[in-house]
Amino acid sequence: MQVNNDIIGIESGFARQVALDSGVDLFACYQCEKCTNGCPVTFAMDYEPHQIIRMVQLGLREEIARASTIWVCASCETCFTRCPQGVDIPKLMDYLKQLVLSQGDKPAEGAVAAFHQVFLENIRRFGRVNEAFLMGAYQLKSAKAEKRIDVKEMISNLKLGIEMLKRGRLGFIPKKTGAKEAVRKLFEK
Amino acid sequence: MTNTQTKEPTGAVMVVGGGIGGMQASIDLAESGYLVYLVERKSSIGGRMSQLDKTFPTNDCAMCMLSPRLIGCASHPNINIITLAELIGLEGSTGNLTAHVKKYARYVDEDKCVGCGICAQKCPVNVDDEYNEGLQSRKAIYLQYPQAVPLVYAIDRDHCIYFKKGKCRACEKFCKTNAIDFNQTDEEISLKVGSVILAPGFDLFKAERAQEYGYGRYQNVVTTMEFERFMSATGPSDGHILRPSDRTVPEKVAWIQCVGSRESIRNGREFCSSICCVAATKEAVMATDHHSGLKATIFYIDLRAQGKGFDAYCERAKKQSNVRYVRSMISRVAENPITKDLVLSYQDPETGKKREETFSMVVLSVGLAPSSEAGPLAERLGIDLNPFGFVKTQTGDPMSTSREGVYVCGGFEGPKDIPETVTQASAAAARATLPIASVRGYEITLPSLPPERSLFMRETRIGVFVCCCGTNIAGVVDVEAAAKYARQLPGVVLSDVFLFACSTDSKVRLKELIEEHDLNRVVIASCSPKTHEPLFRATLREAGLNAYLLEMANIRNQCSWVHADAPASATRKAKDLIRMSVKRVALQEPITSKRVPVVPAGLVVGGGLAGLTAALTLADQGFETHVVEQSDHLGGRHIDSPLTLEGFDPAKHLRELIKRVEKHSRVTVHTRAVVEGFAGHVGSFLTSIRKGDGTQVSVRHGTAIIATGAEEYRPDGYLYGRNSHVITQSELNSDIEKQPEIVKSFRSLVMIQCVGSRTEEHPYCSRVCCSQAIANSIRLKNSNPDMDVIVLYRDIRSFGFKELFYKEARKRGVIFVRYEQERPPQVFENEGALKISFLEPSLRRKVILTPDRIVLSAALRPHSMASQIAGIFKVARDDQGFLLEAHVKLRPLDFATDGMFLCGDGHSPKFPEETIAQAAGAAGRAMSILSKDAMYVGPSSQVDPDLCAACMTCVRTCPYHVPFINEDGVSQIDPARCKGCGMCAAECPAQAITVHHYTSEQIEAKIQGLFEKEMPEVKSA
Amino acid sequence: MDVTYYPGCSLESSARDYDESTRAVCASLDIHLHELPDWTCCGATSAHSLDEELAVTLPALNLSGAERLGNHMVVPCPLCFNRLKRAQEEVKSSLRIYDLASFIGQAEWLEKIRSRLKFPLDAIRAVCYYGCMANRPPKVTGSVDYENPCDMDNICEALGVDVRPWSYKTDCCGASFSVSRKDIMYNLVKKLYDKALEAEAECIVVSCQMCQANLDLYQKDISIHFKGNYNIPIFYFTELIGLALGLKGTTTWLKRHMVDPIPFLEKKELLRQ
Amino acid sequence: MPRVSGTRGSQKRQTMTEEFEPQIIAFCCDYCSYAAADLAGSIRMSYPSNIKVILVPCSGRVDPVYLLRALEEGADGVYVTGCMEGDCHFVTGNFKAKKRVSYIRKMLDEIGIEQDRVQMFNMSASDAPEFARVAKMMTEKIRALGPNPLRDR
Ligand SMILES: Cc1cc2nc3c(=O)[nH]c(=O)nc-3n(C[C@H](O)[C@H](O)[C@H](O)COP(=O)(O)OP(=O)(O)OC[C@H]3O[C@@H](n4cnc5c(N)ncnc54)[C@H](O)[C@@H]3O)c2cc1C
Ligand SMILES: Cc1cc2nc3c(=O)[nH]c(=O)nc-3n(C[C@H](O)[C@H](O)[C@H](O)COP(=O)(O)OP(=O)(O)OC[C@H]3O[C@@H](n4cnc5c(N)ncnc54)[C@H](O)[C@@H]3O)c2cc1C
Ligand code: SF4
Ligand code: SF4
Ligand code: SF4
Ligand code: SF4
Ligand code: SF4
Ligand code: SF4
Ligand code: SF4
Ligand code: SF4
Repeated sequence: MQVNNDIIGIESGFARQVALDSGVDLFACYQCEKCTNGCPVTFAMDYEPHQIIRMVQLGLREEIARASTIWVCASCETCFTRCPQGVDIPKLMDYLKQLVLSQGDKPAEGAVAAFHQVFLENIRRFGRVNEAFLMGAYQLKSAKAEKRIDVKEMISNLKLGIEMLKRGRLGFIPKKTGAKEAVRKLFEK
Repeated sequence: MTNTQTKEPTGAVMVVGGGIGGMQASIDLAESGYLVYLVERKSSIGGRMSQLDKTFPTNDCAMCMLSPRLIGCASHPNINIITLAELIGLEGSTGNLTAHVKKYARYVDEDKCVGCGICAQKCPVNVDDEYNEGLQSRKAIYLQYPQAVPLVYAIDRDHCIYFKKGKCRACEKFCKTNAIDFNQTDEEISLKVGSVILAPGFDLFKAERAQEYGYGRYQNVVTTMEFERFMSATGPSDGHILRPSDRTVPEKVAWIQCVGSRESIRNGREFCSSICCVAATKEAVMATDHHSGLKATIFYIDLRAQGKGFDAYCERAKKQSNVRYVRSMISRVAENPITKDLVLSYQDPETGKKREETFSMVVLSVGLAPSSEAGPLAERLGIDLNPFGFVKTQTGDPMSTSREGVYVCGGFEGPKDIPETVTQASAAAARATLPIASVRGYEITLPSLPPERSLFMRETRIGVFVCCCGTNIAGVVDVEAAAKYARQLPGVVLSDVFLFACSTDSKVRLKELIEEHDLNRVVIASCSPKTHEPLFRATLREAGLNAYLLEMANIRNQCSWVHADAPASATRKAKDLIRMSVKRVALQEPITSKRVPVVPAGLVVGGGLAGLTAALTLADQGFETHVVEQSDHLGGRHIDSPLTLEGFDPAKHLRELIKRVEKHSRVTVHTRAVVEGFAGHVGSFLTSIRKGDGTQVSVRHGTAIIATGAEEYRPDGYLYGRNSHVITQSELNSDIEKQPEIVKSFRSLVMIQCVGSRTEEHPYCSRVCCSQAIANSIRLKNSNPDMDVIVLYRDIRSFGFKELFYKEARKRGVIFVRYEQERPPQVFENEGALKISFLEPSLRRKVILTPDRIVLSAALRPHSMASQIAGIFKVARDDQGFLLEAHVKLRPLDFATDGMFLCGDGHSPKFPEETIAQAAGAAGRAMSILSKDAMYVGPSSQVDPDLCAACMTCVRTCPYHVPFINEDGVSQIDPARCKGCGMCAAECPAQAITVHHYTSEQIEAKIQGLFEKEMPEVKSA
Repeated sequence: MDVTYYPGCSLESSARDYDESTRAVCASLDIHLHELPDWTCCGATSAHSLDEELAVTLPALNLSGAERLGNHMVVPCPLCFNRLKRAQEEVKSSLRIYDLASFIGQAEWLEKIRSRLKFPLDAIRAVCYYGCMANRPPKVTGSVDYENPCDMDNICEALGVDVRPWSYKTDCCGASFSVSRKDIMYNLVKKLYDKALEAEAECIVVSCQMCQANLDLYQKDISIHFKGNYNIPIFYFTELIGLALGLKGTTTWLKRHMVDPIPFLEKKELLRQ
Repeated sequence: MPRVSGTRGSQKRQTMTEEFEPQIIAFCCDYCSYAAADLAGSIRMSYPSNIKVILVPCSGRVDPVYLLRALEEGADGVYVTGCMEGDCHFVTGNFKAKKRVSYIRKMLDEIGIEQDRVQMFNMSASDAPEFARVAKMMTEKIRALGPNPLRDR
């Protein structure tokens, strides 16, 4: 164990703040690991779900802000469904994502963040999501976020797009919804 | 209501529920001189324990321990067992209650059925057998289990086709005793009782509700109760653990703990079921015992082994049985649909990485719930329940329900293991009889018996009676031939055959024959003496013969039933057995039970919560009581303790007890007093006490209760005693009390659990310190919510409803961090500052803090004076110095020495409610002796002084230290204390000891009987 | 029976087959779908990930529209269903919302399916895959058998399909990462393939267009990525109903799949049109 | 096959070629093993009828003399059954019994009699299968050993 990795002091105020703002009952957690044992994506996480809770409890705010876990969580709700203490981890993950963005920190998973942002933008513009537009905008945004273009990925997406188009599974013109304006208003708040 | 109050109360008690709790309460009540109605919903008594295989922490066979209780209830003249019955209403007031009981039709006449089971063989209907958790089937006419009491079949109306379709009655046709009675109807009876004890026990969490584990979907996922049945020799696989899917021995079995316990997501399941951690450990150990290759893994959150000896038990499971404990809660069970193997994912404790592992079988440790019948029962009786459906009780009076005159014990009061249940049952018996103590002995009847006929100068006249047991015996053994054969044996003057020897009419006939033929020895060749000897002994006695002139030849259980495929040799063996019995019975002697008068006074050593509770219980029941306390004040160590988690004020409670004790006319208190000498036997002890002023008094008493309590360990290490900011929980208590402002100003505080507990040298859990830490951390958070409170623990043992307080502490922001025994936290000073460093196990990172205080949850140790007391009273202590009960499971309140009882922290660490229950229970046990004028002791051993060589062999051999060398220089055995085991006699080199009723002559007669020359030759059948 | 129909964005493009088959199946069972006029996107994962307010207001917009229509609402896309149910909790709407599979899984329709069955699918061995969102968390979805949902199983059994038990009905397929973290999605989907094969299934039946997309669109890529050779047709349960009831258009829908199910069905002699 | 039982004289005439039916005595303690024997009956297990049970209060009551007496009188085998170790109702009786049985076995060995004719077993009250197993096993073993040589003295 690295010495500089030691945790010196704890900051319990952070946990109280998070619990209050997110409405997640994270103090109820007794670290049983059931969430982690059922989580389908731990293989892609840098911290496991129960570790995130413990990190919040100990007030490790910087490390949480740098964690990819909060972005990699698939919101599959497995952990919340089974947690004996009813800790709503996906909700906590969402809260932490928003906390990171609102603090202006760089998300650990740029691509994921980019996707969500493009997706919302898409809704804002059309009221509904158009998958073809979405893909295009996402390619650009993620390239910007990651500061590189994944050419292979782009080609493979393009190929798939064409195949889908052939089978009538991709439309270029978004269908119109009459509620576009109402949606736009929601975004303005 | 005034007129009912002036009315004399009724000296009878109703006990609802015939599990181990109900049975223990019934026996204690009956022994103390009260009439008992034991009301059981099912067709026989026994409860959950009858389903268990072995029991923790001794691995004793559940049935071995249960049988004596079953038979005790069945044969007690003052216990009236009412099965298939429910209490439906209760009127009146304490002391004068009318209980309305609904008795469901059994459709089998209890007086006629002899339990032969022929009906069930003929019954065409198969029904899921709930005794075997549905893993097997039984018939519509059934016996709950082979050893059931009463041993009477019952028809399950819901499944019998006669009740459904109006046809069948096969059972009726084949029943030889005409016991089947389809005309029976449900009836309501009203009984007058003084009080009621509820002991309806518990049910189990429905495992299907924990959908993620696939119970009901996956064949190889079973519950702990089902696993008990698999392990049981009377279970569905004859004691072999087999996978339900393919009936092979599982290689790897996983237990998942806390299924339906400690969770807020499924309604009403927030509490800890308390027993399942150790029950699973037991099952894992027994499973590896059954099949040596079997690998057992237990997945758990906190290992809750807070009972006496439980931690050591779990350690043995790890070391000797290789049971693997993995602290990681399984999220779901996945099944391979082809192999039916089960896949679990968990955090590997070694690497901290998630891994998948395949198991052949998964056992779910399902939580406990109150009996499904208990809710409606409580509602009918108007009794308050807690949010989980268990009876609500108060810490200060844990046996009383919200309704006066109605008491509770066992699983209905909260999750409990067997010793806790037995303890509370004895306590409930003591509590329930307080209001009716004035009428003790009024309701019971003593049978009037004819005088015993003298055998002096009379020839031996033996009668042999061979039972057919319907076809149970006669279907295999040629009973007529056996009887004829018996008639020719020396000494036999009469032999006869009975269709059912134990039926009421046979008993009448037997008495007539004894008188008619002037018989003075009787051999009954029928079933087991274990079940039927009391009955036939009583018959002999009623006929004016001494009860010990009977011998039984077990030609059913040990002959016809086991040799059904070889009738000729069975008949031969039956004759052999009869011949052996005849030979023996001729040598049997009448034995008169020795009468030992009882001194109706009790002695209590220790004046703490336990001692005072026990003393008052005895005194309130009308017995003189002496309390011996070594310090200068009563109250013990709890006299200045803070409120408990549940809000109980021990100090206030104790002050009240002290006030009552001091005023009580029947209690004599000796403070600053020590016991100096002790002699005598049950019913009559003599103790000498040296008082503070140097004077000495001698006290005569019938029983003694030792309640010497415990002390807080003075820690060694963690800078305790060297840095004033390192304190114990008790010291924190007093700081909170005396200097609240300073405490409030702390910014952070760390508690360390298990200091001096659960170590190599002290491998026991102090039980109360987790709750103490929780209570104190809540108090700290209350005084200053911003204080960082960190609790470093090994397992949080907030068992039962205390789990709710654990959650409350967490919700208030107390942070609980686990540490492993191998890596304790480090406490050190750095530039004058107190520091602590520990490994945070979830993140696997070191945390270093600078707390204002470090609080040690120090162990409880036996009172320093306890060893002296144990020495004087010659009672045993365990290797930790705690007082040792006679039997961990079934006699948790008794010492091995008759008439001596124990309670309180001196037995093992305890919460106040447990101490109170145990103290009342110990008093209840003592009462069952004190309430008698005299005790009668059965056959014992006797030394022939002329033969005794004073070699001391017997003195060394006797496990109860009974024989001693008397003034004449020879060994002497006190019949009041001897248990008649005969061990001394077997060792005595001079053959100087006679074991009455099991004399060498009698035993050798049986041996010779088998090979007897003079006996007539027998042609083969 | 008249019901409000909320198709959701994907059913307009990548999941047209689902939309078309849903409409055809409902029509054949006398369920009259009335598409919610001017419906808008439910916000999906992205809204709740980044903006908890939008996560409620977007679906709520649709709820108020549906409430005006009065009928029960049926939602084929489990993600939309989930978002709508959550919003319902927040805005306390009393609308009855069903996800399509549990709607059709009701006894009434099962009976109808059985009685109109033309071509029983006895030859097909399948597992039903429900994914996350139709059932979890039960507090939101109101699902009773949330760890082992059975609506699709019941429907498929009514069609004659040999439905295999398996433990992975509600495991996650990584829907939200099909674009941004394909590696994650690949891993999750591969496991589903392997487990389905372990259960001796020949195809997977789904009720979610995200699942269908992940399992079908990327099957070739996943095969290549893991050097495997998967060829597992992924059917919408509605398509199987179409097949078994002999509905018009079934082949058209099936032709939109990336893993061509036609040869599989031909081998089983189940293509009757 | 006509067979006479119960008389030592006639058994003497039996030769090894005839089927030999051993007589075996089992001393069973009151608390566990006798109950196991009873339970074997209740659940209708079966075992050879060669076993004759003698009830004793505790396996610790069994005087070594009884074991020898049984052999002397003509038993072909004799065994003692007690509670499981640690479960003895009288605390140490089964240990005492174990010691005595092993002492007798040694003695038999010294005088040239097969020590397996005398044995000790532990079983719980619910372990009917074990009782039956032991009964079968002993019968087979003693049958294999043949008649007790002491009988022909
Ligand atoms: C899997 C498992 C393993 C266990 N292993 C151990 C162990 O190894 N060691 C140990 O110490 N403990 C063990 N226990 C716990 C033990 O079983 C209990 O402590 C004990 O049985 C409690 O006894 P009881 O008399 O309170 O209740 P029960 O045994 O449940 O008896 C209650 C009785 O009341 C009857 N009844 C119910 N309702 C009514 C009614 N309305 N009217 C009349 N009668 C009614 C029932 O039919 C039953 O006969 C285990 C428990 C389980 C589940
Ligand atoms: C250190 C410690 C901390 C505890 N903390 C808590 C807590 O926070 N919360 C909680 O609920 N419970 C707690 N308990 C448990 C609680 O104390 C018990 O439930 C209860 O007090 C036990 O009562 P007792 O009568 O058995 O023992 P005690 O109260 O210890 O009384 C024993 C008495 O016997 C006397 N005595 C001892 N030896 C002799 C002798 N040879 N002759 C004559 N008299 C003798 C002693 O002087 C003493 O008065 C704690 C116990 C201990 C030891
Ligand atoms: S399952 Fe719940 S209680 Fe257990 S570690 Fe995860 S969040 Fe904590
Ligand atoms: S919701 Fe997120 S953290 Fe929870 S199980 Fe699913 S992926 Fe894992
Ligand atoms: S006596 Fe009759 S009712 Fe009783 S068990 Fe025998 S056959 Fe059945
Ligand atoms: S009448 Fe009922 S109980 Fe009797 S044999 Fe028939 S089905 Fe069984
Ligand atoms: S922690 Fe409590 S509920 Fe969980 S298994 Fe252990 S004893 Fe049972
Ligand atoms: S005494 Fe006879 S009839 Fe009664 S149970 Fe025993 S053997 Fe059967
Ligand atoms: S702190 Fe006390 S109660 Fe808790 S586990 Fe340790 S010894 Fe047991
Ligand atoms: S018979 Fe047993 S209890 Fe009695 S003196 Fe002898 S050894 Fe002790």
